[in-house]
Amino acid sequence: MPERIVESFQVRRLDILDEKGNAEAALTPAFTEEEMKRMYELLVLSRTFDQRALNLQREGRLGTYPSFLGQEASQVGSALAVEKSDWLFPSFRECGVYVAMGYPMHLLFQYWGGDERGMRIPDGMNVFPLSIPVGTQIPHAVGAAAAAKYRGDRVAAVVYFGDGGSSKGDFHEGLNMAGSFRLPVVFICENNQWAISVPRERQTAAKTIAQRAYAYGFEGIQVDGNDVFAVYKATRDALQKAKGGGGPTLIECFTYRMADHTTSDDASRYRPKEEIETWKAKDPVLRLRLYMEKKGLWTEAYQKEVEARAKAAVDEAQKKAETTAPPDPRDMFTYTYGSLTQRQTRQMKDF
Amino acid sequence: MPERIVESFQVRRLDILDEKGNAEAALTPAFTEEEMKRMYELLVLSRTFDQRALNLQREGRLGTYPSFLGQEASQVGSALAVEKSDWLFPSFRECGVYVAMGYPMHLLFQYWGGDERGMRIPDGMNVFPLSIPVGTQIPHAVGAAAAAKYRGDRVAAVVYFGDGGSSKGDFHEGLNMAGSFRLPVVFICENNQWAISVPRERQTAAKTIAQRAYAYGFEGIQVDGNDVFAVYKATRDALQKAKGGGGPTLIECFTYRMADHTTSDDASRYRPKEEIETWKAKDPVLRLRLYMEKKGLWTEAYQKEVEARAKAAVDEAQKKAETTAPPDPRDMFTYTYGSLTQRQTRQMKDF
Amino acid sequence: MANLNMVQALNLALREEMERDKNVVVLGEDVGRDGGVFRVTEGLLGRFGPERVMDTPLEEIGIVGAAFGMAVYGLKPVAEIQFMGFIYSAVDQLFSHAARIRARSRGRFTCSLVIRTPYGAGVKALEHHSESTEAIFCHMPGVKVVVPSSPSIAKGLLLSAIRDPNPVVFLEPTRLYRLIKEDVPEVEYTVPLEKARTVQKGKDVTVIAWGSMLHRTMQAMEGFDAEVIDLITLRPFDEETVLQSVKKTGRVVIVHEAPMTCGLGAELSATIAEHAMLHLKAPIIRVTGYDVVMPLPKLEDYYLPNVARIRKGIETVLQY
Amino acid sequence: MANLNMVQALNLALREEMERDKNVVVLGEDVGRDGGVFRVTEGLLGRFGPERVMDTPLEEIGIVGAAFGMAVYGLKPVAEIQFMGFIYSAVDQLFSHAARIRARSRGRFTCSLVIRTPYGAGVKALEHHSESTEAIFCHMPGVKVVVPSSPSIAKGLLLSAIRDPNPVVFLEPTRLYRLIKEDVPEVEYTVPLEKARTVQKGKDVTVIAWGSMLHRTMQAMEGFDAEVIDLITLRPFDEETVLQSVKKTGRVVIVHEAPMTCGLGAELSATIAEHAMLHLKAPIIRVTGYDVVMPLPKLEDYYLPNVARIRKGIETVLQY
Ligand SMILES: Cc1ncc(C[n+]2csc(CCOP(=O)(O)OP(=O)(O)O)c2C)c(N)n1
Ligand SMILES: Cc1ncc(C[n+]2csc(CCOP(=O)(O)OP(=O)(O)O)c2C)c(N)n1
Ligand SMILES: [Mg+2]
Ligand SMILES: [Mg+2]
Repeated sequence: MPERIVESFQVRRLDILDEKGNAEAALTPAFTEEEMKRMYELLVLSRTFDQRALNLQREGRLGTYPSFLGQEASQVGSALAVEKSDWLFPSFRECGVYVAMGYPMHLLFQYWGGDERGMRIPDGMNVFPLSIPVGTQIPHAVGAAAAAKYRGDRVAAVVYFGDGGSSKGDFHEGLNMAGSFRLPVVFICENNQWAISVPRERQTAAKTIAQRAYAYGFEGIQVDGNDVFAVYKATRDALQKAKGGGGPTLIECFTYRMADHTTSDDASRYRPKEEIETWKAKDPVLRLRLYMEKKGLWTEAYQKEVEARAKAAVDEAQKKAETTAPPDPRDMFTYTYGSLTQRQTRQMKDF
Repeated sequence: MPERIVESFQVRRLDILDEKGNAEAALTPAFTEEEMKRMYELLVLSRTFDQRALNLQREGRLGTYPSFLGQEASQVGSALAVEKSDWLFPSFRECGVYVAMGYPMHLLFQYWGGDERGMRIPDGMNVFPLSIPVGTQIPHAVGAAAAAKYRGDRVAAVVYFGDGGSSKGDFHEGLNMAGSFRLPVVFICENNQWAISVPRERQTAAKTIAQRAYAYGFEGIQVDGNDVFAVYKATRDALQKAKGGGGPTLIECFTYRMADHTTSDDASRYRPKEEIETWKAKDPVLRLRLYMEKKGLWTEAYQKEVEARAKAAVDEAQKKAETTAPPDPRDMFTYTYGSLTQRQTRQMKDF
Repeated sequence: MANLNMVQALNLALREEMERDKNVVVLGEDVGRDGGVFRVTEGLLGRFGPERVMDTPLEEIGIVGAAFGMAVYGLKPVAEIQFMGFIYSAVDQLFSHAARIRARSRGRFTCSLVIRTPYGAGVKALEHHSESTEAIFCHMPGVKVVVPSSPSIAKGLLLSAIRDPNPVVFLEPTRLYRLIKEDVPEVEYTVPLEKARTVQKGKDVTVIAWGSMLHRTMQAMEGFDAEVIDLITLRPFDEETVLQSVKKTGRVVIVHEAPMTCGLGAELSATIAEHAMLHLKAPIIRVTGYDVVMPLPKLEDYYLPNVARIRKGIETVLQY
Repeated sequence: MANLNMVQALNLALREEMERDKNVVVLGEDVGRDGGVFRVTEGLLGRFGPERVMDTPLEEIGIVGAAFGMAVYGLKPVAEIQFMGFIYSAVDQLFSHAARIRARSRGRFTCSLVIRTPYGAGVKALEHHSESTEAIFCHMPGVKVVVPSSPSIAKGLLLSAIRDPNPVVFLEPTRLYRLIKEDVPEVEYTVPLEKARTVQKGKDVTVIAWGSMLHRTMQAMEGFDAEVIDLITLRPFDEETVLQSVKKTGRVVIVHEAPMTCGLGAELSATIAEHAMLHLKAPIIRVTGYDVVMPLPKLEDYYLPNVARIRKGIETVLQY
C-alpha cells in the first residue's frame, strides 16, 4: 500500500452548562445542593478577591497584579475536582485556584504586596508557590507525579498554564516525559485567547491547544472554560484516569481574559472592545446563577448573603495582610541556603 | 451539542520502492537515466565515505565519529531534492547530506579529525556547519526561512534532526514559530529508532513523529526512510509547497541506525542483534540497485566501476585531509570575535 | 536635539537605523502591536510592517534561535527578551551557537545580532523582573555585553551594537527607562563599544560602575575627590581606561547590583590585582548586592547598594 | 578498600546511598540500560528498577525541571546531564526554580537535588564536550557547585552532595574519570562541602586549583615551596582556608581551565584583594584558558593551561 493512514485523531469538545443556565442533564455531575452552593460561593468569593486586589493596586497598596476576571469557572471548577492529597502547580494568574483550595487570602494579598511570606504555603497544603516564568512550572508537576508514582502514593499532579505557556519548550518536554512514563498528571491550559497582546491565532497555527496532547501520545480535550460543570467534569475524569494508571490528560479550558493582562497593561492598545462585549454574555458566574435559579437554589436574598460573606472574608484578609509586620531583611539571607555561608554571615552583619 | 469533535487528523505514510526493488510506478518521480545513476552513485559514495571514516577512527586517525550506515536514502534522497539556493541545517549524523550536496569530503575528514577548518563551508554553499547539541539547530532554519521570506527570496530552509531531537524544547518552539508565521521550512526527522540507548517507543508515547506537526497546525508525513524515491518525493513536494507559500512540513523518515551510536558507543549493551538483522533486509542501497537492475541500468561491471570511482574519490579526500598543515593556534583568537579584544591581544603573545 | 528619556532614545535609535538599513529587523514578545511592554518598539510595526517587526509566540529559545538564523542569513536582528529573568532558557542558543558560529565556521558565517532586555532592580517589580546577571554573559567568549547609563548613550550605543559583527547582549536598566530625560541629538552618532567613559576626574579613588548603579554612585560622590568610570561595555571591557585610572588613584571601589560572588566586580578587581597591584594603596572594595536570592519589593531596598553603602566603601579605602 | 577509578568510585557512592536511602533516585539520558555514557550509573537499573533509575527522553529542561519537582515532593534525585555543554538549556530550571524555591516559599519547600555532569577538556572530545563554565553556576545564590579531584574524594563528596538540602551542581572532570586509580574505602564516609583541602603545605606561594587542573598543578610544583589548595567546593568556597594560606605566603597563583574573564579565578583573586591585600607581596596571577571559543582537539592542548604556563605563573610571583 503506497500511501496509507498510519494514525488518526479526533479532538473532543465538552459543553454542559450554556449561557442561559441550561445544562445537559446527562452530563451534569451529581452535585448535592451544598456542593452546588459551595461552588457558586467560591466563584463569587474568588471574583470578590480579584476585584479587591485590583482596587488595592490602584490605591498603590499592592504591586502589579494579574486579574483572572472571566476565568473563575476554569479555576474554581478544576480546583474543586482535586483531592487534598493531589499536588497543584499554578501559574501567576491562578489566585482563583488558591482561593478555591482554601488558601488563606491574606497571604495572597501579602504576596502581591511584595512579601515572600505570602507564598509560605501552609503545612499540609500541596499547592506550589505560583510560577511567574511562563510555562516553566509544567515539568515540576511531571516530576512530582513521577515521585508519587515511585512512592506508590495515589496522588495526581495538576498544573495550570496559559495559551502562551503552551508555546514554551518546557511545555513540550514536560508533556512528552509525562506521556512517555505514563504519569498521573492533569495539564490544564487556560486558553484565555491572549498572551498579553498576542492573540491565540498568532500564538500557534494549531486550531486547538487540546490537540497538542496527541503529539505526546495521550488524550487532549477542549472544554468550555466558562462552564464550571464542564471544567469540573473534565478535571475529575482526568484525575480518575490518572490515578487509575491511565496516564496524563491535557484539558484546554476555552475561556477569556476579561481584564487587562496585568495592572501595568492597557489592553485597549491591542484588542477590540467588541470582543470583550461578546464574552461578557458568557460570564461563568452568571451562568451558574441562572442554573441555580431554575433549580430554586438561587434568590436575591441568597445573593446578598453570599456577597456579604465574601466581602467580609476579603475585608478580614486585607486587614490581616495590612497589619502584618514587615519582613525582616535578614530573611533574605536565612532562606537562600539551608544554612548561612561564610560570606553571608559576614554580609548579614550589615543588618 | 454537549460533546462534539472540533478537530481531526490523519497521518499519511508514503512507500514507493520496496525491498525487492519494485516501485509504485504512479508515485515514482520521473528520473532520467543519469539522475537515477547519480542517485545510486551518491548512495554508494556516501557509504564508502562513512566506512572509511569508521576505519580511520579505528586506526586513531580521526576522533569520535557517528556513522549514518542505513540512513543513506534519507540523507541522499532529501538532499537531491534541494535547490542550490536553499539552506540546509544538518545535525552531527548527516555526513551523507554533505556528500550528496557535493561538500568537499576532505573537509569532512578534517573536521572529524578535530580541525575547525573542516567546517569552513565553501563560499556559495548554503549548508550550515553540523550541529552537535541535539535539536538546537531547528530554530536556526526557522530564522533563515523568516529572513528569506522577508527578503522575498524564493528559498526554503531544510533542517535535519533525529527522533531524540524531536523531544527537545527547541523542536517545539521552532516548529510552532514556523507554523505561526507560515514559513518555508522542511523539517526532516530521521527517525532511526534509537537515541543512543533509548528506543523510539520510550522517547515518546506518540505513535509517529510525523503527527507532531498537527500540534503546530501544519502537515506531517511519514515516509519509508530506506526508500530513496519516497524520501525524494516527499522532500520535493514539501519544498514546492514551502516556496509556493504553503508553509512548513514535517517529514518523518522511518529508518534505522545500523551502526553503534558513535565509535565510542557499544550498541550491543542495549539492543538486540536480531533487530539489526531484520533491518539489513531493508537496505536502502540494495533496494535501488535491484530496481535499476530490473530496468537494465545496473550491471556487475557498473557496480565495480561505481565502487572504484567512490574509492578513488575518498582516497583522494583522505590524502588531502591528511596532508593539510595543522591549524595555527592563533586561529583560536582570530575567530572568536570580528576583531581581537585588548585582552586577547595580550594573551595571543603566548604564541 | 530632543529632550528624551531612555525609552524614547532607544525607540528613536531603532527607527532611524531601520530606515537606514533594511537588514535590521525586530522580533520578540509584544514588540509589535503593543510596542513592547516598556514601549521601546512603539510605532515600529506601523512603520515597517509585520515581516520586519515580528510579534513572536511566547518562546525564548525560538526568539534567540530564530534571530541567530536570521543573522547568519544576513539580516541584523534586534531580538527583545521581555525581561532579563526570562533570558535563561535562551542562553543555550546564545552560548552554543550565536557566540560560536564564527569560530565554528572559521569566519565563513558570522552573527550580527542584538539581544535587548530590560535589566536590573529598583522598580518594585514582580519576581524574576529584577535580574542583573550580566556576569554570566561576560564569561562567554564570542559574546559582547553593554549597558547604557543615559538616554544619549543608549541611542548611540544601540547603533554601535546593531552594527557590530558579533552577538551583543544589550542590557537596559529598567530603573533608568524613565528616570532621566536629556537632550539627545537626532543626528546620526554612535557611542563606541569597548570604551569606558570617565564621568568625572579625581585623584584619591577610582569608582567603577555601570547602568543604574552609576547614578547611585554619582549621588554618593559629594566630598570625595573620586574618579568615576562608567564601564558601558562589560565584555570586553576597557582595561586600559580602568588601569590608567587605578594607577593614578591607587584606590578602587567597584559598585554593582548583582550579588557579589562571581559578579563582574570580581573580574575588574582581579584584573587590577594582576596589572596594577604595585600601585594600590588599599584593598579593592566591592559594593554589591548580597549573596542572596533577589528579594521581592518589600526587601528590595535592603538588597540594593545604596548611597550610604557606597560612601562607606569609599571611606574604607580612603583610610589607607 | 578497593582500588577504583573515579567512575567506579562514583558508581559505588550511588549504589551505596541508594541502598541506604530509598528517596535517592537517578534520572537522565542513557543512565539506565546503558549505565551512562561513561558508565557512572552502570548496574543501577538492574539493581533498583526503572522507576528509580529513569532513562529519560532527550530533554534537558525536562530532566532538571522534573528532578526539581521530585525533590520538592521529597525525593533526592540525582540527575545526569550527559555533558556540561548540554546543561545550558536547563539553567532556567536551575536558576529560576531549584535555586529559589526555598526563598520563594520561605523555607516551606526545599530542593535537595544533585545535577551530575562530566566537565572539562583534555580528552580530545567533540565540540561542546569540553565545557568548563563553572563560574556561571557559582554566580547564582541558592546553588552549590563542587568538583572532585580524585576517586576517594569523588565518593565522599557525592554522598555529601546528595545529603545536602540545597541544589548541588556536581562537576565530574572527564579527564580524571579513568586517569587515576586509588584505594577507596567501602565504608561510609563523606567529604564535607564548603571545605577546601590543603594538598601540600608551603611557604612561598599559594596555588589554588580544582578538578583536573589540580593534577596539572601538582606536576608543576617541583622546586617550589608552594602551598597547594584543592578548592573542591567552588560555591560557596572556603574563604577561610584560602585567606589563611595567602596571609602566610603573600603570593597567589590561581589555575583553572575555563577562559580567564569572569572565571572563578576572578572571584578568588577579588576576595584576596579585598581581605588579604596588605599581606600580598606580588600581583595575583591567574593561569587559565584563553578568552576564546573552546577549540576542537587539534588545538585543545594550546588552549589548556600546561605545566610550563603554571610554572611561569609561579616564577612570576616569586620574582617579587
Ligand atoms: C518565560 C517568560 N517569558 C515572558 C514572560 C512575560 N510574560 C508574562 S505573562 C506573559 C503572557 C502569558 O500568556 P499566557 O501564557 O496565555 O497566560 P495569560 O497571561 O494569558 O494568563 C508574558 C509574555 C514571562 N513571565 N515568562
Ligand atoms: C542537547 C543534547 N543533549 C545530549 C546530547 C548527547 N547526545 C548526542 S547524540 C544523542 C542521541 C541523539 O538521538 P537522535 O536525536 O535520535 O539522533 P541520532 O543519534 O539517532 O542520529 C545524545 C543524547 C547532545 N549532543 N545534545
Ligand atoms: Mg493567555
Ligand atoms: Mg535517533
